[in-house]
Amino acid sequence: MKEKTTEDYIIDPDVYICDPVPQQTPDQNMVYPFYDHLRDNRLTTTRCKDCGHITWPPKIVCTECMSDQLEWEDFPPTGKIYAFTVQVGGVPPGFQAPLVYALIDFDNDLRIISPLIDTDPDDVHVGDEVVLKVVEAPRDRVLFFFKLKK
Amino acid sequence: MKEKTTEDYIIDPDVYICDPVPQQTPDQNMVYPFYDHLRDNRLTTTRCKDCGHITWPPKIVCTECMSDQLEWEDFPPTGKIYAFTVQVGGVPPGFQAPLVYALIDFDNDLRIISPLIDTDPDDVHVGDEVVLKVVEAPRDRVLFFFKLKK
Amino acid sequence: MGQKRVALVAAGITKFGKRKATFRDLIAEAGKATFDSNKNISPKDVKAFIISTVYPERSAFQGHPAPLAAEWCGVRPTEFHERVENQCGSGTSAIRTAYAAIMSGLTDLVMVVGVEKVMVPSHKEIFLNAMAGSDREWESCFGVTPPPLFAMVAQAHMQKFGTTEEQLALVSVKNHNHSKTNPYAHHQKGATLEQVMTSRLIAAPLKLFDCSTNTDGAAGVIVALEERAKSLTDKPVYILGTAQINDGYPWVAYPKDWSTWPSLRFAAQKAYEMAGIGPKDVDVAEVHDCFTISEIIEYEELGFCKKGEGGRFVEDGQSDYGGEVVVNPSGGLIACGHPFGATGVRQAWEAYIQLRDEAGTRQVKGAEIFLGHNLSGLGEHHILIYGRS
Amino acid sequence: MGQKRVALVAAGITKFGKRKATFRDLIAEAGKATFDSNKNISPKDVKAFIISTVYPERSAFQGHPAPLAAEWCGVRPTEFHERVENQCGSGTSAIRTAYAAIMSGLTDLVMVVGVEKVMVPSHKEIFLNAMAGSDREWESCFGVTPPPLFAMVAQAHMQKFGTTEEQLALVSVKNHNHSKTNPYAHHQKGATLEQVMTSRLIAAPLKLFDCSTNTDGAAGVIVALEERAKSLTDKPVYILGTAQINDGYPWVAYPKDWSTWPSLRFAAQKAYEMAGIGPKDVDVAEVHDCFTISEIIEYEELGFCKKGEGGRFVEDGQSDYGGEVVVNPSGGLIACGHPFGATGVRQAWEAYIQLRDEAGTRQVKGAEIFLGHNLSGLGEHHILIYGRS
Ligand SMILES: [Zn+2]
Ligand SMILES: [Zn+2]
Repeated sequence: MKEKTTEDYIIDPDVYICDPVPQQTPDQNMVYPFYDHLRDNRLTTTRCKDCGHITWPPKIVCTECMSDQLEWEDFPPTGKIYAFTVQVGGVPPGFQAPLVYALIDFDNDLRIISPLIDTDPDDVHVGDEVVLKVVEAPRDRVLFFFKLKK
Repeated sequence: MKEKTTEDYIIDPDVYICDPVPQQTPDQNMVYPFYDHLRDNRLTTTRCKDCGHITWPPKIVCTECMSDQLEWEDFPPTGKIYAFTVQVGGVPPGFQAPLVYALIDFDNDLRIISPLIDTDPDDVHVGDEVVLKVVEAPRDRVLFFFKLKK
Repeated sequence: MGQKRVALVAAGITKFGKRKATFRDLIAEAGKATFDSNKNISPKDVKAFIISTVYPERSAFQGHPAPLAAEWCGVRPTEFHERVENQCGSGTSAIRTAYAAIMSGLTDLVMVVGVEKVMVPSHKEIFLNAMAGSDREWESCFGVTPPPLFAMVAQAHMQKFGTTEEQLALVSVKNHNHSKTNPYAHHQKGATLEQVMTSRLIAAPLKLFDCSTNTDGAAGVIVALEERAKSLTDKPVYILGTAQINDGYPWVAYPKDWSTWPSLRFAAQKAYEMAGIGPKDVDVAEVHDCFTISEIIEYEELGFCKKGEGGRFVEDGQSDYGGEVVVNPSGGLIACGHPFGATGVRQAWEAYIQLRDEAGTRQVKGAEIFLGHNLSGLGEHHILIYGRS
Repeated sequence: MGQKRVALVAAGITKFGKRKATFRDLIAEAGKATFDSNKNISPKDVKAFIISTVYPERSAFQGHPAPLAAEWCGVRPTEFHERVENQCGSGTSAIRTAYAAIMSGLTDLVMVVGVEKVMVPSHKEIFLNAMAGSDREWESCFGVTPPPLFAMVAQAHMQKFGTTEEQLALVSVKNHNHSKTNPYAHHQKGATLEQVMTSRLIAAPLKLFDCSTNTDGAAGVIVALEERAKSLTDKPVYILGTAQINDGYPWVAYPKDWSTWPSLRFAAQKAYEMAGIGPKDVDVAEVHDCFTISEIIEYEELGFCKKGEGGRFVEDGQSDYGGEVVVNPSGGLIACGHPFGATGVRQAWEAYIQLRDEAGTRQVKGAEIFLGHNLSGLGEHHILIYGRS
């Protein structure tokens, strides 16, 4: 599967209503540190300083105790594939089949869904370990993909 | 006020979500005859053959008796301005201030709101008579504007 | 005075398909069909109106649909009106809201219209609009839409319970064959097992015929307080029970084992209790077969069969005429198509005709209890149970 | 057992303004503020959840907001959840729906969050999105948005009743001055008559300061059945009456004389009757001042003054502290800004703090009765009346 270019993941970066990639800067998003970390190749989320609750995705208020005293925490470096599928039909505009989507479980008890990139669909198995692969998106943005751990 | 070009009334004619001009063809709209009539410089709406009820805008089902036996009827050739305003600020994208909007009353007891075109705002008064002025829109579409009757 | 009750007193539907019609044309058509179904009610009798619709803001560049829809149906509401939305479960949510509005005393009769204009001329935009339905910031931005998600559900169920691709396909075969007698369905040609099994792969194990179809459509019902209902028809269709749940958002926040849907089990239990019945009492059901695997898991969680035996249930014909319960006699989402805001209302329309013996050749003989189910996610479920009395 | 009653038991709000926050950030902030307002309620106690929001599908590319919002507020609903929308009247509609859900017995406690992300980075798109709010096919396609429509309302009122531009301006002066004590308002600097009168012309006679402001914001309330409410706070704020109406769509289908709004008069009468009060009993009101002329006509149709005397009513200070009724102590839509889905819930938040004597320097002393009003068109009105007991 060929690597996606940034343009593959965007419809029209100048029309917000057609642009599914999130805004990632402090002037538009209170969880912007997530994206700053991502630019440093760190996958992070928020943990509550008051009750210890951790969630994915990151938040500005703890969904367990409503505290806004949250801190950023790194994910374990590798995750494990719980399930995956290769989408070959009906892919949205800006995307190219085949797309390998995986449910990735981490030791911190969190699960992420994301496409695997730089990955031959035939090489993927349930239980395989995967690592983060940061991909650039239009207007200086980034997205968190994964790839098989070599 | 300079006459609008078609481009003034459209954001992006290739993205439906950004295009406020209605679809006007039989493959997309059951009141398409309205637009066919408009192309012939006729302003029309629907009247119920069963109960005689007439509405603006045109419909495919009578809102009085739920009959779908409707017929097309022409508006009287002139309407009268009930009220108008000149919008100079906060105009939507694709539009240029000043915009003269008028509530136009017709003898058939119907009221239409539309911009006046080819019209100096200073020449407009409540009670003035106006006539239809068909304006072309992108992708072979038309819109019903009005202008002062000379 | 006994317990207040609420019943359907009218129901109508439009043809589902790639319609040559606008958003509001569909509404008007459903409105007419609804009033045509009961000549004792005219638009002027209706003082409360709910529209169920998901994204007209995108597909029709049209917000604020409630007063538009009311007006196009000839209704000027003076007691209650609004738009209710819950993605794929919007229709059932809207009817629940009508139930609440009536039981609360704010009104005694509500018209509910469900509608979706999905088939915009640009194929690209149909898919783009679909992306708004999941979590845009954390999931949709990667192009995640339901097909790959339910493909992983299917894999989990196949792995854990031995469900086969043929069993999935048999759901589609059954529903496509049902729709041959439903003139309003998007697909009416039926389908063979071979056709389903050899249809184009979407995301393994799901093929094109395992998936519901994008379509345009609308449906309407009128709901009334029992006393009023009885004055309007001699065969009201009563709402006996209802339940609703959401167990986590986004997709990855659901419980980790995607082969079981405990939240649906919980909601079904609640709805049965409220109705004073059990799953064996259900004669006919319209359940949310957005994908074939969904219907199989729904058999199990709704209690029509044991957990893990959903595949065998359809294989044995237990969800077809002559079986334990007739599921999706209309053809379901797979054959009718799935105009999001309309689907739950279409299910109520099927309840109305089935429990009044007006379903023609697809009538489930002697049906007394009907169950309608929508989902808007693995853990988000909406249930209504209807009864003849 | 007496008549069941429903009351507010918590209320919170975010700062309104051009917020450096996403749609969901605003929801989380309002959720926290709501739970912070009553420590007897935690997210786990909440089993029913309604979100009021108008167009996240456009401004945030985010549909299906109900489960998202519930989750971001820590709530996993098992009894009732949905999104309610009625354009500018969405917030009041959502609280009415919560009232109905509780009175119906489906639940006994509902969290309602109202939110709108309006200020997308592209100015062009803010206006483009606004066009979805009117009839796209017959009115918005010409760029028709509320300012020119309400300009014509103002002209009609000025012509018929002699209302002056200064009287319009005085509504803005009052509301801007009120908001100086509301730290959550978009504008908090106050305004002089000269500032209002010399502000930039939008559509004659309306100037920039006659118009409400585009803004981001969210607000939340929790509504409960009386028995439960009393166990959660010693000062519940009761819903005494409510009404809703829509008299025609689109704009030109309203009655021809735009200077009078008979549908608002009708709805107000109904709400007063249900509450067992009259207009003179209202101590404090938050009404829909989308434009200054709206507030003046609302004085009249709500019965605070005689028809045609709204201009004089504000001129005489009768809608300010010390007058007949304090209108828009929060600053109203004009000074708070108008994040569509949030506005009606913000009004309920003001009811909550005013009727509990928690409004600080803008407290209306001894206020017993609060009226909240939204409009979503000249003939579309939504009313809630709250009382201290
Ligand atoms: Zn916490
Ligand atoms: Zn008729």
